[in-house]
Amino acid sequence: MKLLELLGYFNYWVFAITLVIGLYAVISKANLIKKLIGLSIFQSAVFLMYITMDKVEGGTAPIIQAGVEDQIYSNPLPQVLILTAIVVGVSTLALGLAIVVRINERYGTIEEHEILDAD
Amino acid sequence: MLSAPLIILLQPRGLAWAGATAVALLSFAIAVALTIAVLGGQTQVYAMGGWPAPYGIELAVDSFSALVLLVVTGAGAGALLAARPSIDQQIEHQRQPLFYSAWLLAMSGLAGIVVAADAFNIFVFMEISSLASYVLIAGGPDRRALPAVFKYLIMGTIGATFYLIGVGLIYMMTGTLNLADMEARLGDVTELNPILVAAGFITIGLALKAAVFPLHVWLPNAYTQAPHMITVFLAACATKVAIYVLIRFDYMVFQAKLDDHEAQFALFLMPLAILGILVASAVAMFEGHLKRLLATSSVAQIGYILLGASFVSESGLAASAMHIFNHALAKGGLFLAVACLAFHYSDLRLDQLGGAAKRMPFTCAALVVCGFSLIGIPGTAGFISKWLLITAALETGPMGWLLVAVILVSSLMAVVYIWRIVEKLYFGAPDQDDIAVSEAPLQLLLVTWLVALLNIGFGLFPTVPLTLANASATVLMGYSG
Amino acid sequence: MIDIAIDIVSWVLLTLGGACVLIGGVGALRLPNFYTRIHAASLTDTMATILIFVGMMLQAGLSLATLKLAAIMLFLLLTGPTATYALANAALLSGLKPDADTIVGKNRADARG
Amino acid sequence: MIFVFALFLLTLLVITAIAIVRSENLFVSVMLTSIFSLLMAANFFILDAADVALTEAAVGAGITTVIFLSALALTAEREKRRAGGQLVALGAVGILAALIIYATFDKPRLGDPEAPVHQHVAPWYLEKTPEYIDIPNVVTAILSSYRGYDTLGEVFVVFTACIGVLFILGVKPPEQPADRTAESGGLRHHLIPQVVGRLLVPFIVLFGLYTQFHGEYGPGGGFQAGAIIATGVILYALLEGEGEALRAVPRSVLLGLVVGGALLFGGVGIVCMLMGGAFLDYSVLSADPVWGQQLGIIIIEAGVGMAVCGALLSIFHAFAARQSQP
Amino acid sequence: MYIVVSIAILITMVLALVRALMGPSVYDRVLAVNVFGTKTVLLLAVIAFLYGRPDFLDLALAYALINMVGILAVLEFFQNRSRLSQGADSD
Repeated sequence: MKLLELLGYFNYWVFAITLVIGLYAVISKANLIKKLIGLSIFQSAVFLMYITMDKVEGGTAPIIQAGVEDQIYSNPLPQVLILTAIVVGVSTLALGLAIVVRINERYGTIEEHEILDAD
Repeated sequence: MLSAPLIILLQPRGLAWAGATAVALLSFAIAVALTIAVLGGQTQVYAMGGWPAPYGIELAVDSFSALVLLVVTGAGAGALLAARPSIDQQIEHQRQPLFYSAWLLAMSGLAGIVVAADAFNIFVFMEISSLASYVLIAGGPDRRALPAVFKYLIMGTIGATFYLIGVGLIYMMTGTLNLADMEARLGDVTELNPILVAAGFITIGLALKAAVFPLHVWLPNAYTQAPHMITVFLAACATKVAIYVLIRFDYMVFQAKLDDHEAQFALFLMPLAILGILVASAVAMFEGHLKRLLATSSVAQIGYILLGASFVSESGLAASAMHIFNHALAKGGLFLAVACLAFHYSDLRLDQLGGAAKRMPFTCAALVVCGFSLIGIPGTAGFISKWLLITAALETGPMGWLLVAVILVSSLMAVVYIWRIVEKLYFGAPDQDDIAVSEAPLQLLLVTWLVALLNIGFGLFPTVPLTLANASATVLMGYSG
Repeated sequence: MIDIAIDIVSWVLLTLGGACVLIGGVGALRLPNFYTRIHAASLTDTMATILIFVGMMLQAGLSLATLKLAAIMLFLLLTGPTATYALANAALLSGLKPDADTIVGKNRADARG
Repeated sequence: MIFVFALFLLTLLVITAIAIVRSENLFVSVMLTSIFSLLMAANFFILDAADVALTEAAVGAGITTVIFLSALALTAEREKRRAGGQLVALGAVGILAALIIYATFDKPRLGDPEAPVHQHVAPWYLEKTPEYIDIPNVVTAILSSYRGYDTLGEVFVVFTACIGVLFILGVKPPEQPADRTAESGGLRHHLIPQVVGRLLVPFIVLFGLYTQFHGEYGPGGGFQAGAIIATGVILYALLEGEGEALRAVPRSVLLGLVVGGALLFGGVGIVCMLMGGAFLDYSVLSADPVWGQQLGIIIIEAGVGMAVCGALLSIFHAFAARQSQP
Repeated sequence: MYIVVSIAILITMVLALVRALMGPSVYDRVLAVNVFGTKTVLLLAVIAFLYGRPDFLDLALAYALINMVGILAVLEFFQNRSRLSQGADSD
């Protein structure tokens, strides 16, 4: 039982680890596209955190079933927030990639230090 | 009535300058009306969709938000009014409609943050405004604008995501997203570790957005490379809004509920603020590029705002609020003058600008006035907030004298860097012989002077912003009681 | 009686499907080169899809779910082989040769990764 | 039992994430990102978030991969090695991880029904939705009615991104080659994918429409529908070449979709105000408040779908147009 | 019973992931991604039944449709790349 209790936190740990992996990629990689990939991992980790907190034991997705009484439903609110956040993430990503493409056109490279050297 | 500014702002596709400007002016008018309403009495609250507060999304405007809203819409409207000639010069014609609509979106995003009373709603509008400002900065003519904007994008997104994590943690512990409701329910939370971490995340995230000292690396580049008018607009309000959210969260949500929360300010934010003021001013003293110099000085000014807030006292907050307003005026005016200068000097490094005052006397005079305001010379708006800040610092006790010394030293530094500009402009040797007077377009010049005069006007008669600032300080401290 | 029969049939189908999936997975991992792996993956995929979905359809009975299952199955059956074909084609065009000699030669190295 | 699945998938998730970061071939990274997103979606599904899983699937596996690939095609495929700096980053990041894990010990356990999240606002939504709005999918109800203003913001985020990409990529590329027709061929000479793909396109679009209008009853809604339809059109573009797809759905139509969707959303809000309610208060749209809410939700979901579909396609075309003129 | 099937699918997902990580050629990775995609579809369908909510089959349907697009995009990418390099060679 103790083990199961601990496993209940596993999702949060995964959230933390994924978050950190993403952040690490953003900070340490010089390649701009790699940075963006890291950024999207970073954001996905946050989605995972929100979705983790919405789960109720024995619950099911918050779509109300007609004729079923006493059904426990999971919390719908974080899902709504994450829907919005996913959209925001994609928008940022698209914008970032557009900038990278332009950088590549103007500088001929997408490595950060080479760009710094070029100026 | 309260939602009106947002909707009207969001609606139009801003297909041309005229449309955009009209909308900006309209929203400014609404902001003024709102301010009057707030001054007249209570906090204005509007429930979106007609759902009651913790369930639906609520907008709320109190005096603090009114003040910042005034700054945002004012800066947007002012910059747009003047923008036409400068933008024509820097952006190709077929791309202009997109540019203006991005501008409107940035402005409405910022305004949306200010009026929102819902933590997640703030995130959404933060993203609107920052995405739009990435676009705006990427419009800069130089290729270096692109890496600058990319850096801003990365750091801005990390900041926003940190904020989102913080909000998530608080939501996890309280089950609500509404700020007022959050405050009420935090009292029942017994396990404070997640809340502490949440406070940390929110502070760091917003500090990233606000370019608080060690996290400011994106700001000078981004501001330097942006189109001139965008620098005016963003310098006047973008980071201020992040600071606004920071102050609001700290005072409204955390202050009363966390033990030792004041220590967070005293031990963490205050040193950062002081370091920011000193280091950024020092860097500005040796900076050779006019726009970069002013952008770096922005980091120092953000330090002032934070310093005021970190006193956790009513007078300190009033000083902060006041400085938000005044710095927007001064920096906006300075960058406007820079935009004027840019009509004749494509290279804005200081050593290229020798003798510019002979060619553009009015522009340079406005620049000097705003510069004085930035330093805090008596009679200008900047003086009022610095004076308030010093008074508030003295109230903190024995530490106060040290803080006053910091403020004075950094003001001296400001004198130095503003003087370097003035020296170049007025006494530097012109590189060419033709020193015929040829000013920037009238439209731009008029707005510049309007702002410069406002700097003096609010310096001599500071009643209106002062009332607002005091009222907002009272409101904010009221939460912690 | 008929219920039990349906249950048994569907269980058998599901188990077989699971086995197919597993075999495919092992194949995709263990086989020596790309073209053999693609065989393992795609053929078992198709079989497993049919088995598992028919099994589930039997369980679902006549309902909207069955219709959806049939649709998914149809799409998977369409897309799976297509993707495999396109993939193999692209690999072939890019110069990855399905040569018997290389298979023997690279066998050990590849299997170890 | 199901939790064990989740644990399993989560472990895979971490492995994938590490692999993504370590891989030096950007293309491989992108492929792994697609796996990452599939895993994430499966997790969401196990954790009862069907709508989110659908979105993540449509966006992560479809759109994101395509956009990443288009950007990769325009830039370099390999990452260059760089020495130094990693250790500091590793240290900073490690501290952060420790901090978060420290914070988790006071957090409510996964699935704990007593957690504060499930006590305050959420039950209200679950109880009142049948009464006020009367649609089964509570997520849709919150998304478009209770928190409709957020969704409005979301639409404008997409709108901003669309404007931004068009603005940034709107500049003429340095040099323009003459032979555009030869380049934008798509997968034309592959017979089998083309036939099957053609068969699929209408189904994808149909399924998108189904998600759109079935959103009140099952998982789905405007955003997912927009993404799925956009994916369908992108498939068409991949098969027939980019020019052909533009001929089928011209740029002006796309832009019109984006603007129209955003305006539709805002317009509904304004109409509500004019009819005496609050902004986005659909109850006033009809004599019967419940029906009014439903009507409002249908209209704004349509607006969201239009805007998202248009924006994503505009973004795709902006990248693809670059691609066809190297 | 569904559990047995889903465990089989999960194991296969691991195997596919290992293949995706190992490579060696890019096509192996694409193949692994494809296998992974179809396995996800199967898994989702099975879990929908495990939960007793067959209306969530929509999700699996969406995956089945979208997975294809990803793979085709990759191939298109390759095709362009090889065409470009061929063009470079012939020049």
